[in-house]
Amino acid sequence: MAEDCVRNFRSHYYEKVGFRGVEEKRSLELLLKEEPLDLEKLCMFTQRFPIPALYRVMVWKVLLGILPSYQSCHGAVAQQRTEQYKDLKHAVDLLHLVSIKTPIPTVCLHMYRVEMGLTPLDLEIEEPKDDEDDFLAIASTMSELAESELDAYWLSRCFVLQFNSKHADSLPHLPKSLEHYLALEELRLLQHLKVCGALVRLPYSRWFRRCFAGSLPNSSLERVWDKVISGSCKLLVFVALAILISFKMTIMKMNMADGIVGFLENVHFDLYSLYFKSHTLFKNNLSSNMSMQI
Amino acid sequence: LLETAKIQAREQLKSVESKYQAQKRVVQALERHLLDLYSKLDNRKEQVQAVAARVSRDE
Amino acid sequence: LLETAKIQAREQLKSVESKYQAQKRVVQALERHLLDLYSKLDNRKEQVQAVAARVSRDE
Repeated sequence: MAEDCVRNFRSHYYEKVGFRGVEEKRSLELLLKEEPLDLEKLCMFTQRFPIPALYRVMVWKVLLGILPSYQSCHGAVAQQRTEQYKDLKHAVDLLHLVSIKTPIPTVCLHMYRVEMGLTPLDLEIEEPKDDEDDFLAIASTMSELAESELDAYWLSRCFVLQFNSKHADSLPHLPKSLEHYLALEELRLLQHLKVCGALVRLPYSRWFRRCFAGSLPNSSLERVWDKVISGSCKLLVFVALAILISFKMTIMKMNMADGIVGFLENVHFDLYSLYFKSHTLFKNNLSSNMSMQI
Repeated sequence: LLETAKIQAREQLKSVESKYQAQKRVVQALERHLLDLYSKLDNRKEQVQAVAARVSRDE
Repeated sequence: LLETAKIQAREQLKSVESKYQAQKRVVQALERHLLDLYSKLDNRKEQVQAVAARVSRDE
């Protein structure tokens, strides 16, 4: 307990002098020295703090199961991942699904389809589906964040698989949840959105199914994805809430649903204020058993 | 120590298994594509024959 | 006991790896077949075009 007090005091001090990240980075480094890696602790860390950029891809890979918890196996497993990637890449080449000009996210999508057994019978007739657009948006972001095409594929593949298996059931409830918190925070805004028919038409699929891929700049998106990858999809609701509250003045001036939806789909969100706003909202609204300390 | 060795082995095995499953899917995709190409080839053959028959009838 | 576990794990790993290698050989065989079909299909295409060109010239 006393240790906690000292620690909190120190964190508070670091925060005041602007070195807030220093201690976080150190504690993450300690966690990353453990053998095997403690996934639960890593998730808890990631739920509380943004991952320092230097370690982000490594931590994501572990939390997404691309690399195992035993670091002594990382080399051997990475070798398998590379071979699997090469096999799939070769297959999409052979099937004439891609050329050297094909953008990386599209290459990833075709590889994913082959791996999941989703290639259509006639390869020339292609109808893009909604879930494939979601995959493409996520893969576009991943290919910008990852250093190689190999990492881009594995991160996109495992992010989508993990997200669908963990959160597919919660997704339909997120709009309701957003409405609930909006009623608590900004009742007038909620009523305005309802009256002009915009509430049901908010860009929920971009926000929730794509986890804001393509809607937020990468620098804030990666912080949101830290939380999603470590197991929380509820944060998505608070990011949406923060967006609505941030643009309350503009939205209140618009009376047409089309205008509001178009505005929200195209607006460029300011990353930092948004990030901190959504976390404050997240913290304030969560029951005390959730360990959010931002 | 025994438990550790077992977990390590399982993690490696899982990654090889995943590579194997992916390659299996590659085989399936290639097979389907081959079948599709064969049927296209047959169509082309018929087209060629039809045109050839028409030409010889006209001559 | 540890040694036994290690040997067992290695055997398991080897068996999946060999299943994978088998699939890889299948892929190679299909690949040759596919490349062959691609070139046949191209030839047919040219034939059809050539015949079609002749027909339109004759008409």
